[in-house]
Amino acid sequence: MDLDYGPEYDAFRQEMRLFLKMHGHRAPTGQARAARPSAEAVEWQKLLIEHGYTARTIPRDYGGYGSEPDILKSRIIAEEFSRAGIPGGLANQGISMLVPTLLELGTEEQKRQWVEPTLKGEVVWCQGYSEPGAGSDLASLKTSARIESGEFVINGQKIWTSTAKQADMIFCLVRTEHDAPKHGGISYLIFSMDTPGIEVRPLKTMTGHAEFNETFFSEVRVPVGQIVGERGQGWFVANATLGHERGMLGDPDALENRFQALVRLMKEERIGMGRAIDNSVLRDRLGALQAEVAAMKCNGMRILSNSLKGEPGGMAKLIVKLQSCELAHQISALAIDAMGEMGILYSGSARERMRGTWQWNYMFQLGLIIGGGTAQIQKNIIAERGLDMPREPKLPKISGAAKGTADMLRQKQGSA
Amino acid sequence: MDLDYGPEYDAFRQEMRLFLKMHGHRAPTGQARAARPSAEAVEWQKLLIEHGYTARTIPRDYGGYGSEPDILKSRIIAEEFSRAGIPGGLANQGISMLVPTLLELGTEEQKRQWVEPTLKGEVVWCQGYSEPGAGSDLASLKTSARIESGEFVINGQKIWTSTAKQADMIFCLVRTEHDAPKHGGISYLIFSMDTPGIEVRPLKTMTGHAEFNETFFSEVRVPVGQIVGERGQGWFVANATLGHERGMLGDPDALENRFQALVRLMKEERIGMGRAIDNSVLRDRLGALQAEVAAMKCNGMRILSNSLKGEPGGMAKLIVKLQSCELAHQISALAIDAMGEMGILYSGSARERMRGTWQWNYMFQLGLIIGGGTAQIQKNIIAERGLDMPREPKLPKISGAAKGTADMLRQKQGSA
Amino acid sequence: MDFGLSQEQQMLRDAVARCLADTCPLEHVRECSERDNPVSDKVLDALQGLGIPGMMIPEEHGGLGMTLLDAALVAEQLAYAVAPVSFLASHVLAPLALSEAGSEDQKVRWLPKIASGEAHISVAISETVEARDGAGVTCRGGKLDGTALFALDFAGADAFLVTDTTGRLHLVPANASGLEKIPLTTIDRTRSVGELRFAQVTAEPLADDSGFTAGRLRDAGRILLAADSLGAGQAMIEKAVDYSGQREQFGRLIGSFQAVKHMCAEMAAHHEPCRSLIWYAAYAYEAMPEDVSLAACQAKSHTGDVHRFVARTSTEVHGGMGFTDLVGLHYWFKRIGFDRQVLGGPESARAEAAVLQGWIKAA
Amino acid sequence: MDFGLSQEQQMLRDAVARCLADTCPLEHVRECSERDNPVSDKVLDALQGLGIPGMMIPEEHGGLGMTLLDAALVAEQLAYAVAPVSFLASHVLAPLALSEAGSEDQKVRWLPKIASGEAHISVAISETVEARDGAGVTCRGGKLDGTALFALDFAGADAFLVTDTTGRLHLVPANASGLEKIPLTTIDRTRSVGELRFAQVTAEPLADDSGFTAGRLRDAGRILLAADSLGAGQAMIEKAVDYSGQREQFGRLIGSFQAVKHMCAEMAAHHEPCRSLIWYAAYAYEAMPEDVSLAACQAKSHTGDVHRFVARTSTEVHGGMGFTDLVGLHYWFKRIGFDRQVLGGPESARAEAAVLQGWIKAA
Repeated sequence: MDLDYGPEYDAFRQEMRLFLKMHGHRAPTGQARAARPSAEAVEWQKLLIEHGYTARTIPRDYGGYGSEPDILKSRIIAEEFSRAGIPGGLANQGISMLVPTLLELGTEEQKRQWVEPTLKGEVVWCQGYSEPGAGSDLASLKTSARIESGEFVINGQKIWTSTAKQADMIFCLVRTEHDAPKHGGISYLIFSMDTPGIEVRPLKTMTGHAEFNETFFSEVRVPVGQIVGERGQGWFVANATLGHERGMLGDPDALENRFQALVRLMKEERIGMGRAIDNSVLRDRLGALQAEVAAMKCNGMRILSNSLKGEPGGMAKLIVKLQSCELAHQISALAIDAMGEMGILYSGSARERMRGTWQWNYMFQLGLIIGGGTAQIQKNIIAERGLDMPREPKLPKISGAAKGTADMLRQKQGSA
Repeated sequence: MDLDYGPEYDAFRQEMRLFLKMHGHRAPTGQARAARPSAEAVEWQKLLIEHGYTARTIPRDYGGYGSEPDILKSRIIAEEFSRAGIPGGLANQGISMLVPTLLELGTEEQKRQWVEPTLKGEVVWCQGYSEPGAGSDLASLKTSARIESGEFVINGQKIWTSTAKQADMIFCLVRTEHDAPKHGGISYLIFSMDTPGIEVRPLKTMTGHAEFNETFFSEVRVPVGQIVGERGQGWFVANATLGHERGMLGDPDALENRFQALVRLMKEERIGMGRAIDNSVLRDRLGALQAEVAAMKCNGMRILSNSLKGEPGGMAKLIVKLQSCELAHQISALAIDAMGEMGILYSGSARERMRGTWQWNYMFQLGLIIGGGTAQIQKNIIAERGLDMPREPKLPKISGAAKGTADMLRQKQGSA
Repeated sequence: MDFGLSQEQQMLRDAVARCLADTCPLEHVRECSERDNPVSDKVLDALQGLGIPGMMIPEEHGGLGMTLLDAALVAEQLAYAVAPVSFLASHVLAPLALSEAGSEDQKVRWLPKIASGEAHISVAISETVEARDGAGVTCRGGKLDGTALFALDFAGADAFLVTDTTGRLHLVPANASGLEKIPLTTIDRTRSVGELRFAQVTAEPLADDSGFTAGRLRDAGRILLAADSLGAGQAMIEKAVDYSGQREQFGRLIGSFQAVKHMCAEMAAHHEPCRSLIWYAAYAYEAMPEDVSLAACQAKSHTGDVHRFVARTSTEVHGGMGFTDLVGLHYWFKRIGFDRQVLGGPESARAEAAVLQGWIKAA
Repeated sequence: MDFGLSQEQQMLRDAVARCLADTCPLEHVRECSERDNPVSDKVLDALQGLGIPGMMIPEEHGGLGMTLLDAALVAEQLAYAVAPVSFLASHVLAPLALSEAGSEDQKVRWLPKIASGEAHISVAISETVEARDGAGVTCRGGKLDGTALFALDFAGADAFLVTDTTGRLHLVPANASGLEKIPLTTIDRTRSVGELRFAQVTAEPLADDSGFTAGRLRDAGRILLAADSLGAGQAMIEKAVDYSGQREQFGRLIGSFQAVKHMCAEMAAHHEPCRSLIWYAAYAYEAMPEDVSLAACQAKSHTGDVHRFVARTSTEVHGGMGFTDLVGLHYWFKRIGFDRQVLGGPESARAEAAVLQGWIKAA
């Protein structure tokens, strides 16, 4: 156990602090980084790549900084951006999911064509995985492509395509092998969002905002070369990047930042004679959340150390998504309670606190608990992969409409 | 909505209060009522039967009071015993489970032979249902009986036979039809605990006490006439009485009494400058439990009213066991916390509170959450019977040793 | 002895349910909730046909003279349909306040008009629950000054009933000079709430200067908010069960997965006793006034916790679909979120319950 | 930077685990726990072979001079085996107190004897956590009067370290005149606890009169109790998973039921981060002393809650068998119950954490 980073890393940290001090004023605001980055955000991104504060390990040939992987330096970079309250490199789905996939499984031509413009914010991507009928059971997706004169012809519908409105390109899972078993019939295609036959409709969520879209494909024609990996291998191509997404949701720095915002709120918000934090019942909940945040931060350091030593993340890693999303949701829940009646105010109201973000967070974080593998799926994974518990016994396949089979299922059958 | 009982019932209540005032001193102490009732307890039982304060609706021919069923009077009786802190009629498994079964399904001879002595505490019964391998899945029980010269010959083992050490008789489920499906192969037998081949071993629980026993049968011979109902019908015979047991576990008066004991404890127990109840965090938990107890009391009145009107208990009734057992457990948990370090003291220690019963309760109530249908079974019932949700799909039967099948089960199979 | 609803109450409940099923489909809720004033005249008119606006008004003033339990049943149905109408303040609290503490003149002036749907009064009693910096209304020489937060059934109100810092209620016409009305935007777009600012506003006090009436309104308000959560929770549980009986994943109805079944069972197990607790509290309002404050605190705090759990769990059962606007599940979710906080969250109501029982002295 | 165990620490942990697996099977625990003094000489001897009794004692006094993180690893293993030995007070807190605040003479007199297993000191610092009516020890003119509750590692102690009402520590030989020793029976029969009554008992004070040392002991004690819960929780999770992989009901391994899997997953998901939190707190004891009190409160309160859940859930997974004495699951259950309350329950530790951070002023 040694929480010092040692002189090399301390120097790196100092260097980065100096950089942030000198250049931090050039960073874009949070809003400007969303989806289609502003000119300001693109400039900032380029500056960060030059200095190795983002795209750090991506080869220079493809527009990155070209450094060896160094988990500690990556960690220091994340910590220092967070500490300074300055946005780091672009973190869209193209960069976090497509780029690693191409680097690992793309052709040389694909890498040359797409990695650099993606890193530089010139090409914006969206993700086409989930479908209305394929959520938890993603592999049952139905959007299909047939081959016709050297082109995939795509029909179907995707959901949760978050930046589809702004995107230039999409990376998309479609069923190409109709006779293969469900995981083996999927291909991973990349194509332009300007291709004829694509329609994007904003998807409003419970928050009242349209943070996502639905995307419809009707006879969308894509050259057969625009596939990543082999035909029928798309499930496995995508899985590497799903791992990246899961990692993002459990950032302990983000939890800590939210928790600190809650502490500030509870010190400011007054009801009756005292501040919210003077109420011992609310304060006890605050303390309980703080201990959980501390535990997740320590858990994060442990995962980091394991990576450094090349050891697997194990149980410590498997539980991150489940615990972090729940904790973030509970932090927002306490914030709402601490505001008392003011807790119901929403964005745009008179007297709202922090622009109504606590209620927005409370709802959006419930979405995160559900998205990217529901809490129930997470528990299955922890039990089966982490604890090596038996899988559910295999069932005879159900075919036909759900309604018809319901009665068939209602046979007397114990279920512990 | 009318919480007045009306003049007839008010008179009944007054009459009973008068009875308790005049005769209450003759009631046995709690201890004296356990298992084999003391002479004092038997006298008290007889007095109560004479006045119709127990065995109220059991026909006079079989030793009861012979009154028409009157749910309100039964309720008043329970309330008044509880209010006066005086024990009511005997409440052993013979009276609560066997007697109703015999009255419904026994032969005339069986009724005449067993009901009266059971009511009067002269014959003590124990229950032989669960087995080490048949708990939640009770119908898979393996204790078997073959027929040989007009007798059932029983071999096997029962567990949780609470009063087996003191019992004269047992009512017992055994597998008699070996080729029938599992629910259809069981018979309900009654026989003497003095029959040769029966061995009773005390079963110590986590509390450190032996509240239960294990009972072993080795070539135990029972005349074929000592069956209740038909051969192979034992599962259905037993189910009527299981309902009675479930009802007993959710008594809202018992919850209220425990809750009031907790309030007293928290007013007496002092830590630092104040009483436990002065600690707002503990007090908030106390208030939350109180609201739950109040809700369960109201829920109980609602079930009672439904019965009065001949309406089914519905969801209000289905949830009683799950919620009441959990609530009782949580009441004990708060009591332990309210005592701080003193909370770990156990029976027989210096400085213990209430003879260590809070920790005993905490553990025993966990046993009640598990026993008589685990919380998981209760949730299945609520979902399937109460909400009409689909049952688990039927699986191919597993045979062979568990260990061998485990690998077979570990096929890749999603499980929402 | 009957712990349950009378035939008349069941008929009332069913009539309101039918009326709302006919006039207030989700699409209508959606339209109304996008407006500044969400109140649906169509739904209000239909409810008028059942006499709902006058249900709490004595017969001699043109109403039906019903009980708080009746009102709780209506509140439950309104929430079940997430009906965008004024009710809690306008048609329960205001009539109760005027009936219990109004002058004969005030009654005659307002009650018949409320019963007929011609007028409605918004009620602002938040200050008796949560004193806030910069809020609070003082009364000197018959003039009100200060700020009252969370006036309920705010939009379109013809008058406001507001408590001053002593707990006395005052009646202020909506067009009073010196009164500023600021709408507040909350998560729940089916109900209207606002803030009132008073600068030397002339007001009529109600007779009671003991704070007793404000306390009665708080009790009644809490019970009805609990009933509102009950109705919203009922809808959310039914929707979860329905959805899980239709949606397939992994080749099975998701409702056949034990995890989903247990989520639904836990919702039902917590939800069902709330119904009885609310009935009891509402019944106590008239029948056992000495018990009602405690019962109201319990009903409010317990449903607040239970239905936060129900709202979240039902959404989870719906998966991604529950998070979208498509099925509109969030209307119920937000209704429950609103009910939890207004007139005091669970911790606050429990703190009050502790004082009521003498567990501790008032702070 | 390395957030993890060194090779030496892993070896220590494994050596202790092996030693306990060899010498301390459940049957042995059962025998010991039925005696008045549960301490197992056999297990203690085996631990002596690894130098455990002297692990926290500086090398110049015959010990191994190890860190609190090492001690936490040992505590975890002791709980994993529900080992009936003295450790927390006798071999961690007492050596720490003497090393940090003892006189040279006190160190020379006691530390080598503790390291060699010839003597052990019980520690009673409860009063610094929970002041109780009728308890508390005063010191006047070098004489102690009063009562100290919850002396840990009580049975067979050669001396006691006890705090007076100012927080100063005093060393009292077990045979001191005027000292009465009353054993207490707790749910956990694998550890020994007692009460001390003082009537004009002569005692040696430790040098520090600021209460600082008692605070350090409280921090260390809380961290080790958390580590104890961690070890017991680990055992209970493993046992639940094992049992559910062997037990069949309804023709299936119960571990294949989603409800059972999710119970196990929830236990693991809450349990695993506790490990890291405890490592951090233990490491902070020496490396970041300004942070340790807060970290100790967090580790103690969080494991207290998490492992109460684990203890209960593992028992439920075991069904009726978990409730019996047969599989002995309750030894771990009770160990966790003990750890939760001793040196302050979760609420109490969180209240202290709030003061430490200046969220509120001390009461």
